[in-house]
Order: sequence, then C-alpha cells, then structure tokens
Amino acid sequence: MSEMLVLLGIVLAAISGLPGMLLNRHSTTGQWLTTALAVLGAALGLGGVGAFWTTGDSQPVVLPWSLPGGEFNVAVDGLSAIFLLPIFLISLLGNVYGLGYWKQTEHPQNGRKLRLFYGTLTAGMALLVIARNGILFLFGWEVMALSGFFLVTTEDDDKEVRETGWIYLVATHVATLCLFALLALLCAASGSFALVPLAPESLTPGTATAIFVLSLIAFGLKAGIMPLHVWLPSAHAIAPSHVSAIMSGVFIKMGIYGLVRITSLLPNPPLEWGGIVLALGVVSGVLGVAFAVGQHDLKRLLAYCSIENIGIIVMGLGLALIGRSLGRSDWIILGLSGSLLHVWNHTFFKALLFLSAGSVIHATRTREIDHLGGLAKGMPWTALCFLVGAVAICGLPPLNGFVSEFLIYLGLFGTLGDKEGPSFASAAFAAPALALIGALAVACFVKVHSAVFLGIARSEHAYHDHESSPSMIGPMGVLVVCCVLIGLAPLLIAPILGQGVSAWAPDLKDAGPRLTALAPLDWITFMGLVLIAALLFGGGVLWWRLRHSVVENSVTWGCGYAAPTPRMQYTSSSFAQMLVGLFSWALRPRTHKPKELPLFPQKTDFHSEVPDTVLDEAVLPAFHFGAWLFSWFRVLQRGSVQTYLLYIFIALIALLLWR
Amino acid sequence: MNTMIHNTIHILLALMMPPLLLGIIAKTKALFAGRVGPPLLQPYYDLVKLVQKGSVFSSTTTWVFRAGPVVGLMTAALAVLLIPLANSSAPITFTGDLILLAYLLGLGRFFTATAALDTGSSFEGMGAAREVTFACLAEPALFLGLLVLAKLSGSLQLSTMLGSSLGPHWMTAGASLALVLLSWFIVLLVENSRIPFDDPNTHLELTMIHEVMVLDHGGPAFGMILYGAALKLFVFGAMIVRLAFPLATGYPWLDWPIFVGGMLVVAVVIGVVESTIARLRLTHVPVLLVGACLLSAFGIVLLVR
Amino acid sequence: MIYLLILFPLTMAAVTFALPSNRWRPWLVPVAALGHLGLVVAVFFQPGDGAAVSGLGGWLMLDPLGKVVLGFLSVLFFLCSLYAPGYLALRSDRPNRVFCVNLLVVLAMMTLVTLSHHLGLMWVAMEATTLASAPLLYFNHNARSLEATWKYLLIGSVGIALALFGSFFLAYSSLKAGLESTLLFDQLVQVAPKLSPQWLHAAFVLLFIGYGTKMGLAPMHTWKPDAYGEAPGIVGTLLAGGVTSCAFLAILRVWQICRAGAEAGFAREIMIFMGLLSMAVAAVFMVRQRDFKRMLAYSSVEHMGILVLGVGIGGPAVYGALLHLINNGLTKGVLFLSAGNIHRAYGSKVTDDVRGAIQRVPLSGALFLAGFLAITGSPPFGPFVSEFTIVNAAVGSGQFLAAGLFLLLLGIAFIGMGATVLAVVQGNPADHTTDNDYHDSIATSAPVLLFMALVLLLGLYVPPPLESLLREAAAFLAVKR
Amino acid sequence: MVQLLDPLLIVALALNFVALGVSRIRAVINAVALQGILLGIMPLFVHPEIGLRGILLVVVTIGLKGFVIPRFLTHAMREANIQHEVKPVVNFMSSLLLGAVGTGLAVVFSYTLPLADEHTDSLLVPASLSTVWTGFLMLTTRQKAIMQVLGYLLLENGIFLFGLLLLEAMPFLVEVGVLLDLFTGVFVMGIIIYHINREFASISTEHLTELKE
Repeated sequence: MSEMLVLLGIVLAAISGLPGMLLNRHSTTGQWLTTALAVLGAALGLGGVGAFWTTGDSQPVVLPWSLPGGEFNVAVDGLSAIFLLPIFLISLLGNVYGLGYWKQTEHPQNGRKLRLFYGTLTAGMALLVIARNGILFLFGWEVMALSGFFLVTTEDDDKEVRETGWIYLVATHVATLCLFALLALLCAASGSFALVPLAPESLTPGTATAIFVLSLIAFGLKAGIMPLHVWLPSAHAIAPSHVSAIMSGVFIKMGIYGLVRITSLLPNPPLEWGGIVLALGVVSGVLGVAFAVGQHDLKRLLAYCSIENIGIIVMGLGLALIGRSLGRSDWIILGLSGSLLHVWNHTFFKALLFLSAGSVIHATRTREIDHLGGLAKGMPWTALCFLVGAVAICGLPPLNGFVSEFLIYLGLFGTLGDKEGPSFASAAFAAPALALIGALAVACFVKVHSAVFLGIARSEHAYHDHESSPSMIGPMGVLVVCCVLIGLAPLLIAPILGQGVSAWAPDLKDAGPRLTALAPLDWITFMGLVLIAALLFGGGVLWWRLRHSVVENSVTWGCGYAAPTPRMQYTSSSFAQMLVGLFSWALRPRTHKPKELPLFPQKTDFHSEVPDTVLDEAVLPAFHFGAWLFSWFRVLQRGSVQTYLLYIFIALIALLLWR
Repeated sequence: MNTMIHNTIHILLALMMPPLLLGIIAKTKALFAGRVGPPLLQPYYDLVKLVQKGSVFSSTTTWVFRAGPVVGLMTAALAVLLIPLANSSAPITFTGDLILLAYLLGLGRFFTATAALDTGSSFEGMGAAREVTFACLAEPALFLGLLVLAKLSGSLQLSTMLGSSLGPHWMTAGASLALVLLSWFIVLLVENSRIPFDDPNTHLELTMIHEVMVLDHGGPAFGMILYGAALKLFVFGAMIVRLAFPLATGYPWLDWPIFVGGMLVVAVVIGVVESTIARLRLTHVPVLLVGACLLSAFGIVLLVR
Repeated sequence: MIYLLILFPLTMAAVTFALPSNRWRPWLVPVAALGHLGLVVAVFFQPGDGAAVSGLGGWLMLDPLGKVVLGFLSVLFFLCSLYAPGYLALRSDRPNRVFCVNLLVVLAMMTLVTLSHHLGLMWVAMEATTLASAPLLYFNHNARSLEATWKYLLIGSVGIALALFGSFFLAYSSLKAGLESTLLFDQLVQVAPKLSPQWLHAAFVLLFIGYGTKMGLAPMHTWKPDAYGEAPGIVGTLLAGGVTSCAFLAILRVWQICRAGAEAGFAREIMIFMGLLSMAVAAVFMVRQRDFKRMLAYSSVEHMGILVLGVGIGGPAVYGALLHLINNGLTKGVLFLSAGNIHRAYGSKVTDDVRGAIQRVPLSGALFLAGFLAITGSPPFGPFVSEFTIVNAAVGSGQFLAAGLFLLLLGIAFIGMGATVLAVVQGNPADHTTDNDYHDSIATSAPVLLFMALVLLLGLYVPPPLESLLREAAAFLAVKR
Repeated sequence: MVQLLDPLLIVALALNFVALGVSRIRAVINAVALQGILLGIMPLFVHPEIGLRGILLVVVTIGLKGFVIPRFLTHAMREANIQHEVKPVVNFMSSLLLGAVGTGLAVVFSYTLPLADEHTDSLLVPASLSTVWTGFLMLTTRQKAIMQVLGYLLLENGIFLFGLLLLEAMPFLVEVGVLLDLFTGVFVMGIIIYHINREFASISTEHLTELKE
C-alpha cells in the first residue's frame, strides 16, 4: 500500500517536467502542468508515508531485474519514512514557490530544464530512500546527484556557476566511485547486493573498517561534513533559491540517510567509529557556523549554516554508535532520535530560510547582505518568516530546533555515566561544543536578520523591496507552521522517531515509548506554552503602558552626531569582525585595506571576506599540481612516428622479458 | 502544601529581590569610593519612575524593537523559576531543565541584540556585536560547569544538581567545585556585563556593551530592560550561592534567610570586584573568558579522569 | 549462409562502386547494413547447433563469442550507416565513392574476423580492415588527415605484422611439441596443454602486442588520437566500436589458447598490467585536453584497457568485459557522432572556440553530455553496469589493488574528460561561431538518439536474449577443453 | 639441397646490411627486391617435394616481392624525385653497428631457443630474427617515408623467413592472402606517400608532426 503510493509519487515526480519540455519555451502552460503533476506526486508520496505511519505495515515490492546483482526491491521502513516526508514536502512546496520565483516567462531559456530536473531530483531521492538493493540504491543516488548538477548549473552562462557546478560534479562523482567500492565490499561480504544487516561472522574487521571509511567519505561528501564540504557553500549560493532549499533541506540529508543506513547494516561497531563520527560532528558544527558568521553573501551564509546543522545531526549519530558499541540503549535512543528529528527540523527551518532569502533576492536582485537593510518595512511577511526560521535554527525555545538539540544534549550528558552501565565521559565534552555552536548560531542569525531586514536600506538595491506573491509566501507559511508545531508538540512525533530508531537498531522495538520516558517532551510542550503566554502577557503590559503614555517618533539617537547616513550603520561584516578574529586560525579571513591614510584622507575602501579555507588552500592547489604533473607526460607524444614505433618495440621486449 | 508555600516564597523573592542586588552593588562601590551613594532602594524608584514615563521611538524601528525588552524580561523571569533557591526544589523542575535555562537566556539575548540593531545606530550595533561575541565564550564555560555538577549528582535537574546533595561533594570533589565556582563567577560578571567586562555606569558609548545596546530605549520599555537585567543577575547569583553554600540546616525556614544572606554576600562581592578591579581592554576579554572555560574543563577532567 | 554474411557486403560494395550518382550512392550503405543485419538475425535463429553455421572445413565457425561480437558489429554498423547519408549529404562537395565502398568492405572484413577460426585467416582479415579503413580516415583530404592516415597505416601494419609473427610462433609451438603444426583455432585449443610453453609465451606476447596495437592499448595507442581526431565521426565510431572490438576478439582467441595451455597466469598478469597501464595513460592525457575529438580517442584507449583488464581479472569480470564491449561501442557511437555534429557546427574541435554547444546545437550538445556521463560509468547508463560488474568481480576475488587502481583511474579520467566536455557544452557560444548554417537535422541526430536509447536501455536492463548470449560466450571462454 | 639454403640466407643477411648502410634509396629498393627474390625461391630448398601449389606460391612471391612492389616504389620515388635518405635519426655508421649487434644477438638468442631438432642447425631462425630487427631499425631511424615502407618490407621478409619453417601450417589461401595484404598495404602506403609529396613537396616525415599533444 504505502510502497505503491510512494512509487506512484516517484513516477509522477520523475515525469513532471516532461510536458514542459515538449511545449514551447515561452508558454506558461508547461509550468502549470509540471507543478500540478509534481504536487500530485508529492501528495501521493506523503499519503504513502502517512499510510505507513498509521497502519505501520509495509509489503516490500520485489521484482526480478536482469542487471547482474540487481533486484528491484523497495520497501518503506521507519527510517525511509522519516526521510521520505521532507523529500516530498519540500518538493511540493518548492514547486509551488517556483511558480512565483522562477516564472517561465522570466526565464524562458532555463525554466523548463529547471522544472524537469527538480522532478527527477525528487524521484531519485525518494527511490534511493526506499531501495533495498545496492544497485537500485546506486541508481537513485546517481539520478539524484546528476539532477543536482543540472539544477546547480541552471544559469550556466555565468562563469561562476559553471565552476561551482564543476566542483560539485567532481565531488559527487568521487562519492559515487566510493559507493562502487563500498557496495562491492558489501556484496563480497554478504554475497548479494541486498541491503540487509550483515552477519557478524561474515566480515573481517578489515572489511568492516573499509566499508565504514568508504561510507564516511561517500556520504560525508554528499552531506557536506567538514572537511568534505568543499562543493557545498558555492553550490547552495548560486542555485535558484528553491533549489537551494531542497538541496540544503533534503538533498544533503541523503548523505545522512546513507550513513545511517549503512551503519545499521554493520554488526557491533567498534567504539572508535562512534568517537570519530562524534568528533567529525563537532568539527563540522563549530567550524561550519564559524564560517557562516564570516560570510556576507546571504545564501552562502545559510549554506555554511547547513554544514553546522549537519554537524549536529552527525553528533547525534555518533552518540548512537557509541551507545551501540557499549550497549547503552538510552544513548542510542536519545542520540539517534535527536539526530533524526534534527534532520526534519533542519529541513523545515533551512528550507524556510532559503525561501525567505529567495523572496528577498527576488525583490532586491542581490545576495550581498551589506547592500540590504530595512526590508522589514517593505516585506513584513518575509521578514517574519525569516525571523521564525532564525530563532528556530538557533535552537531556541519554543521552536523545533530546541527539541532536537535538547534530545542530543540529554544523550551527551548521559555519557557521563550514572550508577549503572558503562560511561564514555570524553563524549560529554561535545555538550559544551554544542553550546558553543548554539551561541555562535545566535550571533550569526542576529547578524543576518538584522542586517537584512532591520535598520535602513544600505544601497538602492534595498529600495526595490516589495512583498512577494502568495505563491511564494504560502509555502513559507507552511514551513513556519511545521517549525512551531514540532516545537510545541514533540510528543506527536515521538512514535515516528521511535520507529526510525527501531529500524536502525532492530533489538530496540519499544524505542518510541522509551523515548518519551527518557526525555520530558511533555514538559517541553508545557514550557513552550508558558513561554508564549508570558511573552503575550509582557507584550500586553507594554502595549497597555504605551497606550496610556506619551509616545513620540524621532530619529535614532546618533550620540550627538547630527547627520547620520545609512552607510554609517553597523554592517554585517563589522558585526562579525570580533568573532572572525577569534576563529581566524581556521577562517583565514582576507582583508583588503588601504596602505596607510595620508595626511588629508581621501576616498578609500576596505573590505574583508572569508573564503573557504579547505577548497582554496588544499583541494584546488592539489588539483592544479596534479594537472601540472600530468602535463609533463605530453612530451611522450610529440608526433614523430619513429618514436611511436619505438614504443611498440620497447613494449614488445619488455613483455618478452616479463618472466 | 509545604511546597506550595515554598514556591510562593520562591516566586515572591525572585520578583522582589533582584533590584535590591543592584542597589547593594551600587552602595558597596560608593562606600569604596568614600561616597554616601544612592539609597539601597534606588533601583526600585528608578523602575517606578520609568514605568510612568512616556517614550520616544526611532522612526527606523519596527515591532522587533518593542519586542526586545519584553522577551528579555520574560525569559529571565522564566529562568528564575527553574533555579532552586533555598533547599527546596524550584517551582518548575524536570530532566534537562538546565538546557532550557541556558536557551531561555539565549532567546533573551537574541531579541535584545536584534532590538538593538533595529535602530540602525552603529553604537548599538557595536554593543550587540560584543554581547553575542562574549556570550559565545561564556556558554561553554557554563556548560562545562554543569557537566561537573551532573557528574557529581548523577542527575540532569537543576534542583538536584544544585540541591543540598551538593554539600558532601565539597569534601570529595572540592577542587572541581571550586574551579567551577570561579569560572561561573566570571560568567556571571560577563553575562550581566559588570566590570571587568563592561562598566554599567560609564557614559562613553564605545566602551559599553549592555548599556550601549539599550541607548534608544526609554520609558516602560527601558524599565523592563532594567528589571530583566536585575532578574538575570539574580539567576546567576542564585546559581553561585547554591554552588557555594549548598548546606542544609534541616530547618527549611532557616534555609531561606541563609540563601538571602548568600545573595547579599554575592552582591557585595560583585561590588568589591567592581571597585577594586579596572575594566579590561576589550581585546583581552576573550582571553579571560577562555580562561573561565579552561577552569571548568579542568574541573570536569579532574572528576572523570 | 555463413559465406553470404561476408559475400553480401562485398557484392553490395561492388554495386556501390558501380553506382555513378554521388547523391544516391550513400543510400546503398544503409540498405546493405540492413541486409547484413537481417542475415545475422537469420543466422542467429537458424535451427541446429554451431556446426550448422560453419564453412571451409571449420575455418569459419560462429561460436558464442563470435555471435556476441558479430551481432554487436552488425547493429553498430547499421546505426552508423543510418548516419552516413545525412553526413555525406552535408559533404556533397567531396566524391564519396571510395568512402561508401570501403565502409562496406570494412564491414565484410570485420564479419570475417568474427567468423574465422583459423588464426592465419583472421590475420588476413584484420590487416584487410586496416587497409580498407585507411581511405576512410583520409576522407577529408587535408594535411592533417593525411598525417593521421600515414601514422595509422604504418603503426597498424607494423603491429599487425608482429601479430603474424606471433601466429607463426603459435604454429611452431605445436610443431615443437611434435604435433603437426596448425593454425586452426579449435585444434590449437585442444592440443594447447601439450604446446611448448616458451613458444606459447612468446607467441602470446607477440599476438597481444600486435592485436593490441590494432586495439589501441597503451603504449601502442599512439596512432589513435591522431586517427580519431581527424577522421569523420562516423569513421571514428566504426574504428572505436567495431575494428577495436575485432582486435579484442582476436586477443580473446589467443587468450583462450593460452588459458587452455600452461601460460594462463602469465597472460592474466600481462592483461591486468596492460589494462591498467592503458587506463593510466589515457587518464593522464585526457586531463586538460583541449581537442575534444582527441579526448574521445583517449577515452577509447581507456576503455580498451578496461576490456583487457576485465578479462585479466577473470570470473564474472569476463562477462562484464563482454558487456562492456557492447556498451562502450554504443556509447562511443553517441560521443563520436554528436562530437562530429558539434565539430561541423563550429568548424573547430578545440575548446577555445567551441562553447555553449547546448545552445548552438541543443540536441547534439545534450547527447554529447549524456554520452560523457554514460561512458564515465554513471548509472543509469549501460557502461555503469559493465564497469561495476568488473569492479565487483575484482573485489569479490580479492584483487583489491586492481579494483582500487581501476576506480582511481576512472575518477581521474572522469575529471579530465568532464572539464573538456563541460567547456564544450555549457556557456554561451561566441558570436562568430554561430554563423555557419549547420543545424541538427533528423538525418544527423536520429541515429545518435538511437545509440543513446540503446545505451540507456542496456543500463536499465539487459534483455534476456542478450544476457543468455553473453553468458554462453563467457562460459565458452571459461571452459577448459 | 637443404644445405644450399644457408648460403642464400647469408646473402639475405648481407642484403640487410646493404639496406642499412647505403643512403641511395634506389640501392635500398634493389636490395629489398633481391632479398624478396631469394625469399621467393627458398621454399624450393626447404621443402623439395613441394608440389604445384608451392611452385605457384614461389612464382607469386617472387613476382610481388621481387618485381611489382619494387617497381612501384621506384615509381613513387621518381614521383617524389628524391634519391637519398639525407639525415637519418641515427647515422648510417651507427645503424650498421646496431644492425651487426642485432644480428649477433639474434644468432646467440636463436641458439638458446628451444627449436625443433630438424631446425637447430639451420640459419633460418637467426636470419629471420635479424631481418625483423633490421626492419625495425629502418622503421625507427629513417626520415623518408619511402624508407620506412622499405623497413616494413624487411620486417615482413623476416617474418616470411620464419614462416618457411612451417609451410604446411600455412595453407595456400592464407599465404596468398598474406602476400595480397602486403601488396595492398604497400600500394596504399605508396598512394599516401604520393599525396604526402603533393601536400608538402617532400616525403620526409619531419613534416608529419603536426598532430601531437
């Protein structure tokens, strides 16, 4: 039942872009047909997920497939369901949003392509999530990856876009090659490509480690775990915003899914694995948000922030792995459910943020934070949505981000150990790290929200502000509701998370109830409501006081300076300057400042940027060196036929003397 | 019944006492400076005066500017309800309330800073930047300390972690607790923007943190901010007190005076610090905060090694 | 029947030669190809066992291996022939008599290679394909194509001469073993265990080098970039997909004898080594390659390496290699033909001038890109299946080093190739490149689409008949007789 | 009669050195042609009881290797009106030395080879190997295209010499096929040379280095 609905949804999503391709590039019929198909498909898919949660039954669909080792075998389980919801939801919202954001009439040359691959991306992701056969998984994976490439390079007439797309393509292909090896190893161990838990005796420690490392690389590249994130920031920045939304919200989560799925297959993982994963999570979390603080491109900032949240998710997973190594089911439950819940939460608020950012960019035509300002007056709804997303992503109550981080905190504190059971106190140090991440996130989002929406416009870009069309605000509203709902009623999704955990650790059948026992989710609801009530009360009081007292309007007090100009506002860069300084050992900020001010200062300029350290100082140099090295081999082919014949002769002698 | 009464006392104390702390600090400093100084109850008078005043709003501001003080006050007020004061447990207590505490204050910070930036004034921007920056270093220190307490008490409820059970641990793990105490006192100073991090009553905007953030606020809103700040001070003060004197006399009614006394002591200590130490150069602040983190970290390492 | 397979194309060649009209002549090629395809199908579904399709007293025989290659060749040639009229119509300025005739002669000779069970005869046929394809390379009649043809001819002939030497050694090895010397494949396989190892060893090396030259394995590949770079796309397809496959078949035959004899392990080592070497050389030369047709040539070198490597690894990899023979050939069809179209549209084949192909010639541009993704082993295209089968077999049989290097080199090749392909496809075409009048037409793009469709089909599922055919062939190779 | 074979082989070897040592292309062509004729008649000595098809084979071989191909090459040479290989990659002296070394090695090597008993004392194998070697030398060290063709012919001759060991393995059809291929090959090469000459007004392969990385 659920499988069928999901498959139907996949098919509809996959073909949703075709009608547009057949139609003329200027006709708007295509985009409506596409959106209709995509929305229908997504609705069916969501129906399938719902059916699974309500009935809890799943009949795997198994068909023979004549590829060597291939078998068409799909099934929905707790994990798949958790990942399916974001896929279909964001695809639905994104398509609707696209109607207003990427009108066919405004983008005749690439609108159809964009819609086509938006559909295939959805289909690929959904397929890979329900695939139970390695080959099928690989198919979904690559369809997703390639669609992602075409989406990133939607505007390939721009050089920057082309370079970004190229880096992305290389990264994703490396991941695919690692998957080749990984699946081959799995097959060698288990004798088939079926994605089923391996028997402990079937694989040597060496093989297990190889599989683990390969999955870390392959899925880490996709998820954007530091330092494998090199493709991510620019890709999210230059893609159209609803593409960024689905890429950052869902696409990179497929890496997480792969990691979760593969680790669920490997029997009794060694303690080091959990430790490594946890450490990677901490690194991604802290450095991700640190880089985010330094950015002044709105979408680049959000992209780095995705790396941070991936870090948090990975921390949860690491905790769960540690729990499995030490047989602490409570760590498994708290860590993994926190991680899975954060997958959802990040999907919701990050998509929300990207869509709001898109609405800003659509209005102002710039991503440069320091060119914006004061938009809250022109586009109040966008500003409100962005504010909700910002509060949520900082993990602040009463919104959803708090809940998942709360679970992970509980788990991390738990590793200190209590009366019974083993402890792993070094994991507990991740808790302060998480606190640091939270505080940095607050700094980051205070900066971006204020610089974009508050204060006064900093450039004429920001004077073009106008509220976006309902087709763009609507999807954002839905996401806002999701954020608030999860934040206030986490108990509702506890059973869903429980199913996910049970699917990961089959011996934990009662994960759902135990989760509610381990974490006081009811208290979160209560406190959330109390908080809202208190805020309303306080607001009411203030409002009442202001009603009954003299209120005047005036200019901001300039500390006595008579003629302040918009340029004098604190920019996002200046806001971040101290923090960037604190992390300069990792961020390597580049500043372009005038030599020294002459006696009579004239017009001069200063600007600073935080490029991606790993990409600029490790990856690209390595590639250029390789190319330089290879270029030396060209002397072997200088066009003289005599030399060529000599090669043959040498090869002949060499092989004759082989043994 | 008993808890009922205790909770009422808790709430009343928490709502009434905070401004007094400010008064005491001011008085102490005055005495050190050889002045008479303002009356102890001056903060209360200020609050009353502010609430009756009218207000002026900058035309650049939005609703966020008005929301800032409200959120700041209310989050602090809720935080107070999570802290155990005397040996009775706090009115609201559940597993992991320590995390909620930290994040409530975070929410407050988010909106205070945002409200500051709403004015578009570079001075307030500067203040907001410093506030959030220093918080990034204060938070880990706080959590490392909480790790120590959690390890000792084996619980994740502030009421237990800071409860009377803490007393015996001063014998066994005194070193760790002392380290945490020190680092938390530093956190208290920075979170409430006291000297050596910030000088609440200088009027040189460039040097201030908290004060400069609220330059444009006036009237009732400013009153809310002052009161919220006092509550925040009360929260951290209470944590320090619980950590420093967790002793239980056994007579609940005796514990309340002891606690109040403790709070007064803390206030005096703050006053002494403020009047004896010079304000740090802004660039040196992070060093001190990292130091605080290291202190707590060392505390937990001592414990789990 | 089996003679017809060879004689029919030859007679058609004669007819084509006779036909005066430069305009109508090209249409005979598809006709002949269709006829050949029909004959092949007829032979395949002819009742009775293999003996039914044999001739010249066992010199000609259609074994399962031959079936795979012959069927593939026929399809490949058919699709190419569909492209020929459209292409030659564009080149109506040039006389195309020699071109058409030689196309058909090449077809006949390739068929002969797949059928012949006599190494001498096979050698004659192979050399004949070289000679017959030389004029095809020289179709453009300019200095560059002249140079390419000369190198192709000389290097190819020398290499193939070595193959003849090797065949003699093989015969001598049987003579040395005191047997009556022979070059009949089946006899050699039977007596293989008795053959004198040293001579067999030397024979294998010579034959491997000889036919390897024809196949374009490094370091004997040097003629390839020049030849493929200068030849028309259709010829490139025929060489890269067809002639090389014949050479590979020849190597397989020799390998089969060695395998039956004492030299199996040695031959296997050599094949793995040469396979990886070819991949490495190709990868190195593909990086920063500005001429996209030369890049395709190196890609062909790489995939020849993959074929040999697959056989060297053995086990399921042999099946993978045979499947890859087909996938690679078809994908090369997509690449060479679309590259030819792009070349024609821009009048240049270096990335400095060629940009934004997907806007200038949308269909060819898209197909070129898709072909690139396919040939580099991305699902859901055919080459993925075969390449993955080879990796899997290597890992399964514990040859981790080979598997690792294989994947690494695939990665480098992807990077090298991708940079060039994207440079060609993406972006905006420079203005001066859009003035000539070439545009994708049915005649020039439909065959490419057909190729692509097949590649995609093979990626999504291997049709049962083909699968059984491949299994038979793999078994035929595996069996020790 | 077999004992008459070795003198012939000696002559053939000597012709290799002529081909290596002289710069006049005409002389090289003649040397190769003469070698072709020798090769043509050798089967009569190896297999005296050879029969009709042998005779036929002999005739065809002599015809092609001894007359048709040389004529054709001479013609091409005239077309291109060149007489000399001017500056080979390796000068004549050294190539002679190389050839000598190669021949020596070939002789030594062929004694280490596990030959069938009836061939152990025959010069056939060394001669064939050294001729192949000579062919390779010509191919890799000569600049003029026509010289490379001659090198190719020497290579083929060497292989042909080895083929004499196993005539019965090589049926008539195949032999003729081989010869036919050889002829066509040379013919096509000749055509190409003609075009090269027309294109570059020279047949030196220095001009043929346009296509490279």
